[in-house]
Amino acid sequence: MTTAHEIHTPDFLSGNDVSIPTYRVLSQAGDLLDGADRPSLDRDKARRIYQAMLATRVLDERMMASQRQGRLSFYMQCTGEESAVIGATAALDDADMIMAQYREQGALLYRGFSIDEFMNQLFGNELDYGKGRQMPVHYGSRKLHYMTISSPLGTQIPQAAGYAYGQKLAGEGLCTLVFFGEGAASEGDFHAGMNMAAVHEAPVIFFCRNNGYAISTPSSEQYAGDGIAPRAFGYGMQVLRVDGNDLLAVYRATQEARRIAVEQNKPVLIEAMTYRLAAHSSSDDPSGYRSKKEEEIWREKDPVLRFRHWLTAQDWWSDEEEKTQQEILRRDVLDTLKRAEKRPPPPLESLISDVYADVTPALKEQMETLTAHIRRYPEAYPKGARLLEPTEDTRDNTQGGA
Amino acid sequence: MTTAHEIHTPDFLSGNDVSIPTYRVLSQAGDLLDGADRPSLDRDKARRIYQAMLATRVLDERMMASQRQGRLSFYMQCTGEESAVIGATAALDDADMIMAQYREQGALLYRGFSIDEFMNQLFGNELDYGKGRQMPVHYGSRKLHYMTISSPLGTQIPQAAGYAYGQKLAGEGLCTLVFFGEGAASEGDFHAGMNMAAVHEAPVIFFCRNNGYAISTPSSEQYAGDGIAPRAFGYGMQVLRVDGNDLLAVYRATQEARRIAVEQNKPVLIEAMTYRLAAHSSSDDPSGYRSKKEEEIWREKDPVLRFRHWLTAQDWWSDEEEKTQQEILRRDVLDTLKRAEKRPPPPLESLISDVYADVTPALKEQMETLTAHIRRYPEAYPKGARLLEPTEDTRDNTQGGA
Amino acid sequence: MPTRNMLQAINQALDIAMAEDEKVLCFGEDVGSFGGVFRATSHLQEKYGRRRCFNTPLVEQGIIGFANGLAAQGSVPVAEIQFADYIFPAFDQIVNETAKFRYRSGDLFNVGGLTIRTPYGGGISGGLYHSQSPEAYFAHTPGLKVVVPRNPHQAKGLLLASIRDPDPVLFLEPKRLYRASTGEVPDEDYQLPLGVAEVVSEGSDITVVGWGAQMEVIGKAVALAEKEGISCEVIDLRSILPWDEETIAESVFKTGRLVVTHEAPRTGGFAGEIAAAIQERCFLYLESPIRRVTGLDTPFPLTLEKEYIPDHLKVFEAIRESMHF
Amino acid sequence: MPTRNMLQAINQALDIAMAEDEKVLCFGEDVGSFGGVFRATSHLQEKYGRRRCFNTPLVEQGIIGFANGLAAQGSVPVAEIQFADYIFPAFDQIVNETAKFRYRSGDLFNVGGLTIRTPYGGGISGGLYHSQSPEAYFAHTPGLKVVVPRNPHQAKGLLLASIRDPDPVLFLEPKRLYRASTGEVPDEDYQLPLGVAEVVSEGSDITVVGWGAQMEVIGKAVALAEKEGISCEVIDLRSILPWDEETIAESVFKTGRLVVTHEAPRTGGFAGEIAAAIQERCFLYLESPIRRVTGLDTPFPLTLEKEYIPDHLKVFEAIRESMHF
Ligand SMILES: Cc1ncc(C[n+]2csc(CCOP(=O)(O)OP(=O)(O)O)c2C)c(N)n1
Ligand SMILES: Cc1ncc(C[n+]2csc(CCOP(=O)(O)OP(=O)(O)O)c2C)c(N)n1
Ligand SMILES: [Mg+2]
Ligand SMILES: [Mg+2]
Repeated sequence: MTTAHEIHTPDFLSGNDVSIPTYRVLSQAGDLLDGADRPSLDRDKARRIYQAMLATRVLDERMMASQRQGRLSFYMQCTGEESAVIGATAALDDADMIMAQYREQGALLYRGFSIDEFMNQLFGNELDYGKGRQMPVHYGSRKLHYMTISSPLGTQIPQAAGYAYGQKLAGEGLCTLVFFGEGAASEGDFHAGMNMAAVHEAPVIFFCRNNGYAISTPSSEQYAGDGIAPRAFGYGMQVLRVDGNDLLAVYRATQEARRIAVEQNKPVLIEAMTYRLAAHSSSDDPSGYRSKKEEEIWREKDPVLRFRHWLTAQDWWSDEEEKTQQEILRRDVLDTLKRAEKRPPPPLESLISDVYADVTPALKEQMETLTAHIRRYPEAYPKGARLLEPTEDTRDNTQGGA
Repeated sequence: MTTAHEIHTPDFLSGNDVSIPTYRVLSQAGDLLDGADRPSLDRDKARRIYQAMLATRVLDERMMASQRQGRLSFYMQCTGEESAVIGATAALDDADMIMAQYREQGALLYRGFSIDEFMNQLFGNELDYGKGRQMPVHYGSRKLHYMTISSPLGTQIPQAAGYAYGQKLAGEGLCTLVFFGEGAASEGDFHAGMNMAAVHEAPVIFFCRNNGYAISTPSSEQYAGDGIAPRAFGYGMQVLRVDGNDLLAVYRATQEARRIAVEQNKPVLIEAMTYRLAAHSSSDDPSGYRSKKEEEIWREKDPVLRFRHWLTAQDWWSDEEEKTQQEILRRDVLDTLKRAEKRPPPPLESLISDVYADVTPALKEQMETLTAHIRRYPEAYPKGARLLEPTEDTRDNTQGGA
Repeated sequence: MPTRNMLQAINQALDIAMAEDEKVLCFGEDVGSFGGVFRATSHLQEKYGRRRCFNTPLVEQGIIGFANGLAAQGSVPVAEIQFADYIFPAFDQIVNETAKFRYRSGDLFNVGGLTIRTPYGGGISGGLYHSQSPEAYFAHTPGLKVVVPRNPHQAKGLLLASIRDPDPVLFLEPKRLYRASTGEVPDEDYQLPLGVAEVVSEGSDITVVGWGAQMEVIGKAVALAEKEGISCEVIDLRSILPWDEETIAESVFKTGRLVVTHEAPRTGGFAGEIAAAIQERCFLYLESPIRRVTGLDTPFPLTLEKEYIPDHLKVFEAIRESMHF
Repeated sequence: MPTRNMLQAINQALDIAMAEDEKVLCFGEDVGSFGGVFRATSHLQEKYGRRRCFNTPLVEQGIIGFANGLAAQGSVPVAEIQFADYIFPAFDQIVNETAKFRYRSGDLFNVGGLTIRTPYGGGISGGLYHSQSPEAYFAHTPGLKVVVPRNPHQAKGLLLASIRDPDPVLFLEPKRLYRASTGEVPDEDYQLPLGVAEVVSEGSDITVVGWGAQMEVIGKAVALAEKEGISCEVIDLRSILPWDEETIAESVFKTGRLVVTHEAPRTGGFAGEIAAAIQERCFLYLESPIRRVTGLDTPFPLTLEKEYIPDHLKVFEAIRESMHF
């Protein structure tokens, strides 16, 4: 396994010897850079991508505003990272598995998760596939091959290796793409997942969104090396660093990564250099740890605008369309939000279902005790009491499970 | 943090671009290789090193034989890795902390752990510093700055980062060297420890004994990259791969590493390529997973012999001395063994001491119940019953705590 | 019926499961060609190939993370953790992921196919890191099933049931009995139910409950008690989670007395849960306090292991004390 | 006396400890210049420098591993885990290392200087990953101390005691009370004892035991009970490990009735340990079964959190049932 050549003086190597370039295709003005190939991306697909980017922007804006109004408990924006997330997703087969961290709603929008579906999760109502158990933004969709988000960071990384290994055995030519932040890449699970995938040749794309921060912690306090990319060398894995705000670069890089993963059954690492333009979450205020000036610099590298410039230059998108589309999206989000926040909560039984495939006798008993208690104090548990009344319509809550 | 240059084609990098040479100083015949500097190692130190190597060999042989005779429950040999372990230790200040995995008894022999001290641990008797709580080979010595071995693999790696950080704050110019196998380097704790040390600039030397196997698992099923060394690049850490069977190379490499660690407050990685010539432990039979032929190849690279050749060439060691020394050591081991195996077990109270700094009331009560029970059935607990008798001499069991 | 030891029974269960369903995979440290350090997976790689039975890198959190992913994908992983003492690096993957996978996704995804096998327990001169009995940690984790067999016959039937169960199962193997416990084990495929305790022998004076290797200890204790004319009802809990409160309660309604024993430390051990539940359920029937016979509230020792262990004499004394309360 | 909330009390305790002893270090995710996501470590980096108060990389097993090493070296680390739900990646470092460090080395080395602070518990719309109460996992781990304060005054005195205690302490902070609980907190340095429960209010009919945020719930429940003429003795356990069996038992000898409540799931929760120990100790004094009021045996929900939580009405009902048994 190890290279053969010898040295006779104790010369330590430092990471500095290894220089990792960044792959870019588009200038900020939306022009192809010298030497860059025009990616094979047709009008329809390019528009599908852009529409997902736009939808992500609008959804994020509206929902953060709603959170500020107190209508929503919590929210997290993808703002600034739309190219990284949607570019990667667009390069996949729609049946490839995506295991995301939490800031990748763009991937869902690209794959066709409806605004309704978003809202039901955000409000944890009776139509939420997750049955109101997780905080907002913990989406999942079985039919869209998007693994339900889990809050503990990094856990999805070795899981992605396992999932992909199963895909390899199934032999259907599919792979898994796993998103994670440069912060989550510090977890032990990152090391575990990278190494397991490399040793067992799982077709998985490790996609790091290096957005410069993990909450308040800047990447300079997260790692001492040259980002996440050189870690691939430690696992014998191929790697590419890409400008994460350059949709065409991310798209092309991920296409190539997917080819390596699926054709060679080899895992691949992509590090997308980007920036979290918004706060970490609705609970966070970045002014405590970074400067407006720094944010400004990155605002000028807006990924959505950059791709729009390119689209416009292809004559595939117009200012008019932009305006109409934005309006439609805004209206759609607001209308849907109003519907979703009024919907009843999940049934009381959702407290005990899905812990096991079948409800255990002990849980059934605990539920009976709880039900009796709520009947005794209906005014103390308005939601619970309401749920005890029989409802007329039996709603279908299984679309995500198709 | 990241390098600036751009590329415009999606060219994935592979670890193969990074080639990691192996540092060697001595030929197997014990001659300095062309271009290799003669390390600054005087006669006394060289002899101290060699005597530790020899003692390790003899101790290992004798104790494995005793285990086979059923006198000892378990044993693990360092055989084949004496240069890696003792070369590294000799390059340190004797007050530097060593955190080992379990196969590094050579380090203790170099620092002066007595055969008595070894035997008391191996037999878990009343003089064992660890009070008969851990399996054989889990040595520790406070006075020799050798952290008590812990069976769970990899846990000592982030601990070493923390220990070294504390040393840095204390400002005494000391560092920590942490040993681990290439198997343990797969643990999440490895990633955690490397990254923590790099970010917080802890003066720690990460010393990987890459001996080709983790029990039955060959390194080819442990990692897919070029060994452990290139992982350093992912942490921005300096690294050197060294021929682990070459004492002078290990010694010189570790001296250099120590200089970087202590003078620059930077962690360093050393990967020593070596081979576990013996079974994993007394419970293991390597014929189930590797060939005699492979073992033979490595037996010819015997590190003890290689260093002895060099010493002899310096006229610092003779065949005669070898013979005498071996005999003395053998006798010493056997005599000490006989003493140690006859010594009484640790006091019954050792069952409940050291769980907390002070024995809790609950534990005191549990002890009383146990004592009463043993008094009821003295024949069923011969050790325990004996311990209940008051003993005349109060033995000193605190030497290791100096 | 052929006589087998527990390892052979486990090996046969794995063999049957792999032969029947190609989605079943076995992996872990040294599990591949070597067949595991205890040889529970012997010959499986030969028979089913390297893709279905393999060594993993030495990283428990990776083994279980990988297994969680495989199970979510629809495979049926049987992951081995070499010693239960080394399961803790995987604690997050088990407690936060395995156990909550179905719940958090509203059943869109689940890892029900997962079985984690691991040898646990003392009595093998293993000291504090090769002797632990961690069942109580997992018993506090809704979403998991925790199963412990007491002999080869039980091991085969419970392991086959665990592999096929729609929920993730932690299967704790009493390693002291791996070769020491032998018995008749049918060659056929059979399953024993999860979540159901077994009344191993009926009695009228006192109920004695345990699991795994402790059942052997109970056997000896009860023999001593019977000599003194005490009639013991012996129950093997078999499943720690979910546990069969019903069967224990029924027995205590009859006997009015209960002793529970395990090797793990007393405080926070699973005997506490049983005592708490049963005192509530059987309050008016109890004729003496529920007694626990457990390890001390310390790590597991080595030289003084025999003194530490809740052996048959300690269980016997507890039975006696309970009778003479 | 100045009025402070719990975060301010904790911040002040850390400040006092760092000012007094330069070996005291505070670190964790976002703990540095930002002062922690809850701001418990505000201004400490400013005051004591980056070497003594700093951000760590995002790796809990690394934080505790690093802290174990520091403590073994003689430093006094106060490590923060951002949410108790994220302590599990560090479970091995805590359970196999922190807890067993002194024991396994025969006291050659110890990590007694270590304190791990972490916010726990529900009631903040956090769902299953920002609401867990993991005390029972750690209570089954001899070698650890586990401490939970109920209000700002307690938080300051118990945290100072924990930092200075010669054993490693897991300090669980009820995050629902961080800003909600305010009270008088002296500016001076003071300590409250570890391992000692506090009788918060005396009563004669029934004993009600809890810890942390649950003490507020008990307060409300008891107020309802007192209205019905039930005299409650309220005990804050404060230390989960080692726990003060004596104080609870003394109280139950007097009242003959016991209700224990916690947010964590029932099965394997620490109320089980208390019930098991007390039924044994106070068997002849108990007039009704010991009742547990706990979370359901499920992960923590979100939308139906209010229904899930063991609130004052549930505790009140348990008191009532116990009285009318
Ligand atoms: C195991 C774990 N530890 C801590 C947290 C709390 N936490 C949530 S997000 C976050 C920062 C993540 O940063 P990064 O991975 O860079 O992703 P980004 O938010 O920048 O997209 C932290 C510390 C968590 N969710 N899980
Ligand atoms: C966390 C953990 N997992 C598994 C084991 C069991 N085990 C003991 S040694 C060993 C192999 C270690 O291999 P390596 O690190 O290469 O060291 P070597 O034995 O080759 O010196 C294993 C798997 C353990 N002790 N700890
Ligand atoms: Mg980030
Ligand atoms: Mg090795």
